[in-house]
Amino acid sequence: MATVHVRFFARYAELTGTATTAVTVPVNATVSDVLHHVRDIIPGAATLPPRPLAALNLRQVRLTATVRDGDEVAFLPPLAGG
Amino acid sequence: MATVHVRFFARYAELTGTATTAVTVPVNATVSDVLHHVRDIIPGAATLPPRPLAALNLRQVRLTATVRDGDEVAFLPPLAGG
Amino acid sequence: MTFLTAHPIALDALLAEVQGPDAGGTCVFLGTVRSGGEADGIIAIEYSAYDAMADAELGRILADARARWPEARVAVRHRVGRVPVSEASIAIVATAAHRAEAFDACRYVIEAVKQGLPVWKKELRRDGTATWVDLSGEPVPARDS
Amino acid sequence: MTFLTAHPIALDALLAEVQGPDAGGTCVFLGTVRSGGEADGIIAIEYSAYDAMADAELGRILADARARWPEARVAVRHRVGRVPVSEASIAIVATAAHRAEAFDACRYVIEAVKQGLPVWKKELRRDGTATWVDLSGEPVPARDS
Repeated sequence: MATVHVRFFARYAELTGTATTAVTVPVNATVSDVLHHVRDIIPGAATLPPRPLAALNLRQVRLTATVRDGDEVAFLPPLAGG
Repeated sequence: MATVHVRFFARYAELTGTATTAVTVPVNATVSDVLHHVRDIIPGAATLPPRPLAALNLRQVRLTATVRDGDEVAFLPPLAGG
Repeated sequence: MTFLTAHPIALDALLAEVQGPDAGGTCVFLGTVRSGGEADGIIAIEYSAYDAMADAELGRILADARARWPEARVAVRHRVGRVPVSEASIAIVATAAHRAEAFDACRYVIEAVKQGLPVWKKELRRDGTATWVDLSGEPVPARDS
Repeated sequence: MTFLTAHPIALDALLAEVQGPDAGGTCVFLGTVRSGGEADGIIAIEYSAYDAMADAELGRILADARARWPEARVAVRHRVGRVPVSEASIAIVATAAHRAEAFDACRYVIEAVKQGLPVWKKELRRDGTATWVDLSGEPVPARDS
Protein backbone atom coordinates (compact mmCIF):
# COMPACT_ATOMS: atom_id res chain seq x y z
CA MET A 1 0.00 0.00 0.00
CA ALA A 2 1.04 3.62 -0.56
CA THR A 3 0.24 6.61 1.59
CA VAL A 4 -0.32 9.74 -0.44
CA HIS A 5 -0.66 13.30 0.81
CA VAL A 6 -3.56 15.08 -0.82
CA ARG A 7 -4.01 18.84 -1.06
CA PHE A 8 -6.91 21.01 -2.18
CA PHE A 9 -6.56 24.64 -3.16
CA ALA A 10 -8.68 27.74 -3.46
CA ARG A 11 -12.28 26.89 -4.36
CA TYR A 12 -11.62 23.17 -4.04
CA ALA A 13 -10.48 23.68 -0.47
CA GLU A 14 -13.76 25.47 0.18
CA LEU A 15 -15.81 22.74 -1.54
CA THR A 16 -14.13 19.92 0.35
CA GLY A 17 -13.91 21.89 3.56
CA THR A 18 -10.30 20.84 3.93
CA ALA A 19 -6.91 21.83 2.59
CA THR A 20 -5.07 18.60 3.17
CA THR A 21 -5.63 14.96 3.88
CA ALA A 22 -3.84 11.65 3.45
CA VAL A 23 -5.13 8.50 1.82
CA THR A 24 -3.80 4.99 1.55
CA VAL A 25 -4.14 3.36 -1.85
CA PRO A 26 -2.84 0.14 -3.43
CA VAL A 27 0.61 0.05 -5.03
CA ASN A 28 0.36 1.24 -8.67
CA ALA A 29 -2.75 3.28 -7.94
CA THR A 30 -3.30 6.30 -10.14
CA VAL A 31 -4.15 9.90 -9.35
CA SER A 32 -7.66 9.01 -10.49
CA ASP A 33 -7.76 6.25 -7.87
CA VAL A 34 -6.69 8.78 -5.25
CA LEU A 35 -9.51 11.08 -6.34
CA HIS A 36 -12.07 8.28 -6.06
CA HIS A 37 -10.78 7.43 -2.62
CA VAL A 38 -11.02 11.08 -1.58
CA ARG A 39 -14.62 11.25 -2.79
CA ASP A 40 -15.41 8.25 -0.58
CA ILE A 41 -13.95 9.71 2.60
CA ILE A 42 -14.65 13.46 2.27
CA PRO A 43 -18.32 14.30 1.77
CA GLY A 44 -17.61 17.74 0.22
CA ALA A 45 -15.37 16.15 -2.40
CA ALA A 46 -18.45 14.90 -4.21
CA THR A 47 -18.86 18.44 -5.53
CA LEU A 48 -15.42 18.50 -7.18
CA PRO A 49 -15.60 18.29 -10.97
CA PRO A 50 -15.31 14.77 -12.40
CA ARG A 51 -11.88 15.39 -13.91
CA PRO A 52 -10.10 18.20 -12.05
CA LEU A 53 -6.59 19.34 -12.86
CA ALA A 54 -4.09 17.42 -10.80
CA ALA A 55 -0.48 17.79 -9.79
CA LEU A 56 1.89 15.08 -8.57
CA ASN A 57 4.94 16.24 -6.63
CA LEU A 58 4.60 19.84 -7.90
CA ARG A 59 4.10 18.96 -11.57
CA GLN A 60 0.84 18.90 -13.44
CA VAL A 61 -0.03 15.33 -14.48
CA ARG A 62 -2.80 13.39 -16.15
CA LEU A 63 -5.20 11.52 -13.90
CA THR A 64 -3.66 8.28 -15.18
CA ALA A 65 -0.30 9.04 -13.54
CA THR A 66 0.82 6.42 -11.02
CA VAL A 67 1.46 7.44 -7.42
CA ARG A 68 4.05 6.14 -4.99
CA ASP A 69 4.32 6.05 -1.25
CA GLY A 70 5.00 9.54 0.08
CA ASP A 71 3.85 11.36 -3.02
CA GLU A 72 1.95 14.63 -2.85
CA VAL A 73 -1.15 14.82 -5.02
CA ALA A 74 -2.96 18.13 -5.44
CA PHE A 75 -6.29 18.92 -7.05
CA LEU A 76 -6.29 22.33 -8.66
CA PRO A 77 -9.02 24.69 -9.82
CA PRO A 78 -8.42 26.13 -13.31
CA LEU A 79 -5.01 27.80 -13.23
CA ALA A 80 -4.74 31.56 -13.32
CA GLY A 81 -1.54 33.46 -12.60
CA GLY A 82 -0.20 36.90 -13.29
CA MET B 1 16.24 89.06 -47.79
CA ALA B 2 15.66 86.59 -44.98
CA THR B 3 17.59 86.29 -41.76
CA VAL B 4 17.93 82.70 -40.65
CA HIS B 5 19.23 81.40 -37.31
CA VAL B 6 21.68 78.56 -37.75
CA ARG B 7 22.64 76.01 -35.14
CA PHE B 8 25.33 73.35 -35.02
CA PHE B 9 25.28 70.42 -32.65
CA ALA B 10 27.67 67.93 -31.10
CA ARG B 11 30.60 67.18 -33.40
CA TYR B 12 29.47 69.81 -35.89
CA ALA B 13 29.64 72.47 -33.19
CA GLU B 14 33.20 71.31 -32.50
CA LEU B 15 34.12 71.34 -36.21
CA THR B 16 32.70 74.82 -36.81
CA GLY B 17 33.87 76.12 -33.46
CA THR B 18 30.45 77.63 -32.89
CA ALA B 19 27.01 76.55 -31.74
CA THR B 20 24.95 79.26 -33.33
CA THR B 21 25.13 81.98 -35.95
CA ALA B 22 22.78 83.96 -38.16
CA VAL B 23 22.96 84.43 -41.91
CA THR B 24 21.08 86.61 -44.34
CA VAL B 25 20.03 84.91 -47.57
CA PRO B 26 17.79 85.87 -50.50
CA VAL B 27 14.04 85.23 -50.33
CA ASN B 28 13.29 81.67 -51.49
CA ALA B 29 16.76 80.50 -50.51
CA THR B 30 17.03 76.82 -49.55
CA VAL B 31 18.66 75.08 -46.62
CA SER B 32 21.43 74.19 -49.07
CA ASP B 33 21.94 77.89 -49.78
CA VAL B 34 22.18 78.52 -46.07
CA LEU B 35 24.83 75.82 -45.80
CA HIS B 36 26.86 77.35 -48.63
CA HIS B 37 26.62 80.73 -47.00
CA VAL B 38 27.77 79.26 -43.69
CA ARG B 39 30.77 77.64 -45.38
CA ASP B 40 31.72 81.08 -46.73
CA ILE B 41 31.63 82.87 -43.40
CA ILE B 42 32.76 80.20 -40.92
CA PRO B 43 36.17 78.67 -41.72
CA GLY B 44 35.58 75.51 -39.67
CA ALA B 45 32.37 74.82 -41.62
CA ALA B 46 34.47 73.66 -44.56
CA THR B 47 35.00 70.40 -42.67
CA LEU B 48 31.27 69.65 -42.44
CA PRO B 49 30.18 66.82 -44.72
CA PRO B 50 28.87 67.94 -48.13
CA ARG B 51 25.29 66.96 -47.36
CA PRO B 52 24.68 66.93 -43.62
CA LEU B 53 21.33 66.17 -42.04
CA ALA B 54 19.34 69.35 -41.59
CA ALA B 55 16.36 70.49 -39.57
CA LEU B 56 14.12 73.46 -40.24
CA ASN B 57 12.09 74.74 -37.29
CA LEU B 58 12.58 71.50 -35.33
CA ARG B 59 11.71 69.12 -38.16
CA GLN B 60 14.12 67.18 -40.29
CA VAL B 61 14.02 68.45 -43.90
CA ARG B 62 15.77 67.91 -47.22
CA LEU B 63 18.43 70.41 -48.19
CA THR B 64 16.07 71.66 -50.89
CA ALA B 65 13.57 73.01 -48.33
CA THR B 66 12.93 76.75 -48.60
CA VAL B 67 13.66 78.99 -45.64
CA ARG B 68 11.82 82.10 -44.49
CA ASP B 69 12.77 85.08 -42.43
CA GLY B 70 13.13 84.11 -38.77
CA ASP B 71 13.47 80.38 -39.43
CA GLU B 72 15.81 78.18 -37.43
CA VAL B 73 18.05 75.90 -39.47
CA ALA B 74 20.13 73.24 -37.73
CA PHE B 75 22.84 70.97 -39.09
CA LEU B 76 22.88 67.63 -37.35
CA PRO B 77 25.44 64.85 -37.03
CA PRO B 78 23.98 61.37 -37.65
CA LEU B 79 21.11 60.95 -35.21
CA ALA B 80 21.43 58.61 -32.27
CA GLY B 81 18.99 58.51 -29.37
CA GLY B 82 18.07 56.08 -26.66
CA MET C 1 14.94 31.45 -3.41
CA THR C 2 11.23 32.00 -3.61
CA PHE C 3 9.51 33.90 -6.39
CA LEU C 4 6.45 34.50 -4.25
CA THR C 5 6.01 37.34 -1.85
CA ALA C 6 3.27 38.48 0.49
CA HIS C 7 4.56 42.07 0.39
CA PRO C 8 4.43 44.82 -2.24
CA ILE C 9 6.99 44.08 -4.94
CA ALA C 10 10.07 46.28 -4.65
CA LEU C 11 10.87 47.02 -8.28
CA ASP C 12 14.22 48.59 -7.44
CA ALA C 13 15.36 45.45 -5.68
CA LEU C 14 14.22 43.30 -8.58
CA LEU C 15 16.06 45.51 -11.06
CA ALA C 16 19.18 45.30 -8.90
CA GLU C 17 19.05 41.49 -9.13
CA VAL C 18 19.56 41.49 -12.86
CA GLN C 19 21.31 44.70 -13.76
CA GLY C 20 24.98 44.88 -14.51
CA PRO C 21 27.38 47.02 -16.54
CA ASP C 22 26.82 44.78 -19.60
CA ALA C 23 23.05 45.38 -19.64
CA GLY C 24 22.03 47.76 -22.39
CA GLY C 25 18.30 47.15 -22.36
CA THR C 26 15.90 46.29 -19.58
CA CYS C 27 12.28 45.35 -20.08
CA VAL C 28 9.92 45.28 -17.12
CA PHE C 29 6.40 43.96 -17.03
CA LEU C 30 4.05 44.79 -14.20
CA GLY C 31 0.66 43.16 -13.97
CA THR C 32 -1.59 45.28 -11.80
CA VAL C 33 -4.93 44.68 -10.20
CA ARG C 34 -7.67 46.57 -12.07
CA SER C 35 -10.70 48.10 -10.45
CA GLY C 36 -13.01 47.01 -13.27
CA GLY C 37 -14.81 50.33 -12.91
CA GLU C 38 -17.15 51.73 -10.29
CA ALA C 39 -19.92 49.22 -11.02
CA ASP C 40 -17.71 46.27 -10.14
CA GLY C 41 -16.56 47.80 -6.89
CA ILE C 42 -13.43 45.67 -6.80
CA ILE C 43 -11.04 46.91 -4.14
CA ALA C 44 -8.49 44.11 -4.15
CA ILE C 45 -7.73 40.60 -5.31
CA GLU C 46 -6.83 37.91 -2.85
CA TYR C 47 -4.22 35.62 -4.39
CA SER C 48 -3.79 32.14 -3.05
CA ALA C 49 -1.20 29.74 -4.36
CA TYR C 50 0.09 26.23 -4.19
CA ASP C 51 3.28 27.86 -3.03
CA ALA C 52 5.80 25.11 -3.61
CA MET C 53 4.43 24.26 -7.04
CA ALA C 54 4.06 27.90 -8.13
CA ASP C 55 7.64 28.47 -7.08
CA ALA C 56 8.79 25.41 -8.99
CA GLU C 57 6.80 26.44 -12.08
CA LEU C 58 8.26 29.94 -12.02
CA GLY C 59 11.72 28.44 -11.69
CA ARG C 60 11.06 26.24 -14.72
CA ILE C 61 9.76 29.21 -16.72
CA LEU C 62 12.87 31.24 -15.88
CA ALA C 63 15.10 28.30 -16.80
CA ASP C 64 13.33 28.06 -20.16
CA ALA C 65 13.79 31.79 -20.74
CA ARG C 66 17.48 31.57 -19.87
CA ALA C 67 17.90 28.64 -22.25
CA ARG C 68 16.26 30.57 -25.08
CA TRP C 69 18.04 33.87 -24.40
CA PRO C 70 21.32 32.86 -22.75
CA GLU C 71 22.53 36.45 -22.62
CA ALA C 72 19.44 37.72 -20.85
CA ARG C 73 19.03 37.89 -17.09
CA VAL C 74 15.50 37.49 -15.85
CA ALA C 75 13.83 37.87 -12.47
CA VAL C 76 10.24 37.50 -11.38
CA ARG C 77 8.08 38.06 -8.31
CA HIS C 78 4.45 37.05 -7.86
CA ARG C 79 2.32 38.35 -5.02
CA VAL C 80 0.24 36.16 -2.79
CA GLY C 81 -2.33 37.40 -0.33
CA ARG C 82 -4.39 40.54 -0.67
CA VAL C 83 -3.31 42.90 -3.46
CA PRO C 84 -5.17 46.23 -3.58
CA VAL C 85 -6.24 47.82 -6.87
CA SER C 86 -3.32 49.46 -8.70
CA GLU C 87 -0.67 47.37 -6.96
CA ALA C 88 1.36 44.91 -8.98
CA SER C 89 0.49 41.23 -8.62
CA ILE C 90 3.46 40.24 -10.76
CA ALA C 91 6.69 41.87 -11.83
CA ILE C 92 9.11 40.52 -14.42
CA VAL C 93 12.45 42.11 -15.21
CA ALA C 94 14.66 41.07 -18.12
CA THR C 95 17.97 42.65 -19.03
CA ALA C 96 20.18 41.92 -21.99
CA ALA C 97 22.91 43.58 -23.97
CA HIS C 98 20.33 44.46 -26.61
CA ARG C 99 16.71 45.45 -26.30
CA ALA C 100 15.17 42.76 -28.52
CA GLU C 101 16.29 40.00 -26.17
CA ALA C 102 15.11 41.93 -23.13
CA PHE C 103 11.63 42.46 -24.61
CA ASP C 104 11.36 38.90 -25.89
CA ALA C 105 12.50 37.26 -22.66
CA CYS C 106 10.16 39.44 -20.58
CA ARG C 107 7.22 38.74 -22.87
CA TYR C 108 8.00 35.04 -22.86
CA VAL C 109 7.83 34.87 -19.08
CA ILE C 110 4.51 36.68 -18.73
CA GLU C 111 2.93 34.62 -21.52
CA ALA C 112 4.13 31.43 -19.83
CA VAL C 113 2.78 32.64 -16.50
CA LYS C 114 -0.58 33.43 -18.11
CA GLN C 115 -0.69 29.89 -19.51
CA GLY C 116 -1.31 29.03 -15.91
CA LEU C 117 0.32 28.98 -12.53
CA PRO C 118 -1.15 27.24 -9.51
CA VAL C 119 -2.35 30.62 -8.28
CA TRP C 120 -5.98 31.58 -7.78
CA LYS C 121 -7.73 34.89 -7.56
CA LYS C 122 -10.66 35.99 -5.50
CA GLU C 123 -12.07 39.42 -6.20
CA LEU C 124 -12.89 41.39 -3.08
CA ARG C 125 -15.58 44.05 -3.40
CA ARG C 126 -16.42 47.16 -1.50
CA ASP C 127 -19.73 45.62 -0.38
CA GLY C 128 -17.90 42.79 1.35
CA THR C 129 -18.65 40.11 -1.24
CA ALA C 130 -15.94 37.99 -2.80
CA THR C 131 -15.89 35.82 -5.90
CA TRP C 132 -13.37 33.41 -7.31
CA VAL C 133 -12.26 34.27 -10.80
CA ASP C 134 -11.69 31.27 -12.97
CA LEU C 135 -9.65 31.11 -16.14
CA SER C 136 -12.54 32.14 -18.37
CA GLY C 137 -12.76 35.44 -16.55
CA GLU C 138 -16.27 34.63 -15.36
CA PRO C 139 -16.78 35.04 -11.65
CA VAL C 140 -17.71 31.91 -9.75
CA PRO C 141 -19.81 32.39 -6.63
CA ALA C 142 -17.64 31.67 -3.64
CA ARG C 143 -18.98 29.62 -0.81
CA ASP C 144 -18.27 32.31 1.70
CA SER C 145 -19.81 35.22 -0.22
CA MET D 1 6.28 69.47 -20.58
CA THR D 2 9.76 68.37 -21.44
CA PHE D 3 10.77 64.78 -22.04
CA LEU D 4 14.41 65.56 -21.40
CA THR D 5 16.07 65.60 -18.03
CA ALA D 6 19.56 66.25 -16.77
CA HIS D 7 18.91 64.18 -13.64
CA PRO D 8 18.61 60.44 -13.02
CA ILE D 9 15.24 59.23 -14.22
CA ALA D 10 12.83 58.59 -11.37
CA LEU D 11 11.01 55.47 -12.51
CA ASP D 12 8.42 55.69 -9.74
CA ALA D 13 7.41 59.17 -10.84
CA LEU D 14 7.20 58.07 -14.46
CA LEU D 15 5.03 55.10 -13.51
CA ALA D 16 2.79 57.39 -11.48
CA GLU D 17 2.22 59.54 -14.58
CA VAL D 18 0.54 56.75 -16.47
CA GLN D 19 -0.87 54.35 -13.92
CA GLY D 20 -4.50 54.28 -13.01
CA PRO D 21 -7.04 51.80 -11.67
CA ASP D 22 -7.90 50.71 -15.24
CA ALA D 23 -4.30 49.69 -16.04
CA GLY D 24 -3.85 45.93 -16.07
CA GLY D 25 -0.46 45.73 -17.71
CA THR D 26 2.53 48.01 -17.63
CA CYS D 27 5.60 47.61 -19.79
CA VAL D 28 8.74 49.55 -18.99
CA PHE D 29 11.85 49.86 -21.10
CA LEU D 30 15.10 51.15 -19.70
CA GLY D 31 18.06 51.79 -21.92
CA THR D 32 21.20 51.80 -19.84
CA VAL D 33 24.74 52.87 -20.52
CA ARG D 34 26.99 49.83 -20.98
CA SER D 35 30.59 49.65 -19.91
CA GLY D 36 31.66 47.78 -23.04
CA GLY D 37 34.01 45.74 -20.91
CA GLU D 38 37.24 46.52 -19.13
CA ALA D 39 39.20 47.07 -22.36
CA ASP D 40 36.95 49.92 -23.43
CA GLY D 41 37.19 51.66 -20.08
CA ILE D 42 33.94 53.55 -20.64
CA ILE D 43 32.78 55.22 -17.46
CA ALA D 44 29.93 57.35 -18.79
CA ILE D 45 28.27 58.73 -21.89
CA GLU D 46 27.79 62.44 -22.30
CA TYR D 47 24.49 63.08 -24.07
CA SER D 48 23.97 66.33 -25.88
CA ALA D 49 20.72 67.19 -27.60
CA TYR D 50 19.01 69.70 -29.80
CA ASP D 51 16.67 70.10 -26.87
CA ALA D 52 13.68 71.75 -28.49
CA MET D 53 13.71 69.40 -31.48
CA ALA D 54 14.30 66.26 -29.38
CA ASP D 55 11.39 67.30 -27.20
CA ALA D 56 9.20 67.90 -30.25
CA GLU D 57 10.22 64.55 -31.78
CA LEU D 58 9.47 62.68 -28.57
CA GLY D 59 6.10 64.42 -28.43
CA ARG D 60 5.36 63.31 -31.99
CA ILE D 61 6.41 59.73 -31.22
CA LEU D 62 4.13 59.64 -28.17
CA ALA D 63 1.27 61.11 -30.22
CA ASP D 64 1.79 58.37 -32.83
CA ALA D 65 1.77 55.72 -30.12
CA ARG D 66 -1.43 57.11 -28.63
CA ALA D 67 -3.07 57.16 -32.06
CA ARG D 68 -2.14 53.51 -32.63
CA TRP D 69 -3.04 52.31 -29.14
CA PRO D 70 -5.74 54.71 -27.94
CA GLU D 71 -6.23 52.80 -24.72
CA ALA D 72 -2.58 52.90 -23.78
CA ARG D 73 -0.94 55.61 -21.73
CA VAL D 74 2.70 56.22 -22.50
CA ALA D 75 5.39 58.33 -20.90
CA VAL D 76 9.05 58.83 -21.75
CA ARG D 77 12.16 60.51 -20.35
CA HIS D 78 15.51 60.89 -22.06
CA ARG D 79 18.64 61.93 -20.21
CA VAL D 80 20.94 64.67 -21.35
CA GLY D 81 24.33 65.40 -19.86
CA ARG D 82 26.64 62.87 -18.28
CA VAL D 83 25.13 59.44 -17.66
CA PRO D 84 27.38 56.99 -15.77
CA VAL D 85 27.57 53.29 -16.69
CA SER D 86 24.50 51.34 -15.48
CA GLU D 87 22.28 54.42 -15.27
CA ALA D 88 19.32 54.70 -17.63
CA SER D 89 19.65 57.10 -20.54
CA ILE D 90 16.02 56.53 -21.51
CA ALA D 91 12.92 55.22 -19.79
CA ILE D 92 9.61 54.44 -21.45
CA VAL D 93 6.50 53.39 -19.57
CA ALA D 94 3.33 52.15 -21.25
CA THR D 95 0.20 51.03 -19.46
CA ALA D 96 -2.95 49.54 -20.92
CA ALA D 97 -5.86 47.44 -19.85
CA HIS D 98 -4.18 44.43 -21.45
CA ARG D 99 -0.55 43.48 -21.69
CA ALA D 100 -0.26 43.17 -25.48
CA GLU D 101 -1.00 46.87 -25.95
CA ALA D 102 1.40 47.83 -23.18
CA PHE D 103 4.25 45.80 -24.73
CA ASP D 104 3.51 46.96 -28.26
CA ALA D 105 3.24 50.65 -27.39
CA CYS D 106 6.43 50.53 -25.33
CA ARG D 107 8.32 48.72 -28.06
CA TYR D 108 7.01 51.14 -30.67
CA VAL D 109 8.37 54.12 -28.78
CA ILE D 110 11.87 52.73 -28.27
CA GLU D 111 12.10 51.61 -31.90
CA ALA D 112 11.01 55.08 -33.05
CA VAL D 113 13.56 56.68 -30.73
CA LYS D 114 16.29 54.41 -32.09
CA GLN D 115 15.35 55.50 -35.62
CA GLY D 116 16.97 58.71 -34.52
CA LEU D 117 16.54 61.61 -32.18
CA PRO D 118 18.62 64.77 -32.34
CA VAL D 119 20.68 63.45 -29.46
CA TRP D 120 24.38 62.66 -29.63
CA LYS D 121 26.63 60.51 -27.52
CA LYS D 122 30.20 60.98 -26.49
CA GLU D 123 31.85 58.09 -24.70
CA LEU D 124 33.94 59.13 -21.73
CA ARG D 125 36.78 56.81 -20.73
CA ARG D 126 38.69 56.23 -17.54
CA ASP D 127 41.89 57.52 -19.20
CA GLY D 128 40.27 60.88 -19.85
CA THR D 129 39.69 60.41 -23.58
CA ALA D 130 36.31 60.97 -25.17
CA THR D 131 34.93 59.93 -28.54
CA TRP D 132 31.71 60.74 -30.35
CA VAL D 133 29.70 57.69 -31.26
CA ASP D 134 27.99 57.99 -34.59
CA LEU D 135 25.05 55.94 -35.80
CA SER D 136 27.21 53.18 -37.22
CA GLY D 137 28.53 52.45 -33.76
CA GLU D 138 32.06 53.33 -34.83
CA PRO D 139 33.79 55.85 -32.64
CA VAL D 140 34.75 59.11 -34.29
CA PRO D 141 37.78 60.91 -32.84
CA ALA D 142 36.57 63.99 -31.06
CA ARG D 143 38.41 67.23 -31.54
CA ASP D 144 38.94 67.67 -27.85
CA SER D 145 40.24 64.19 -27.12
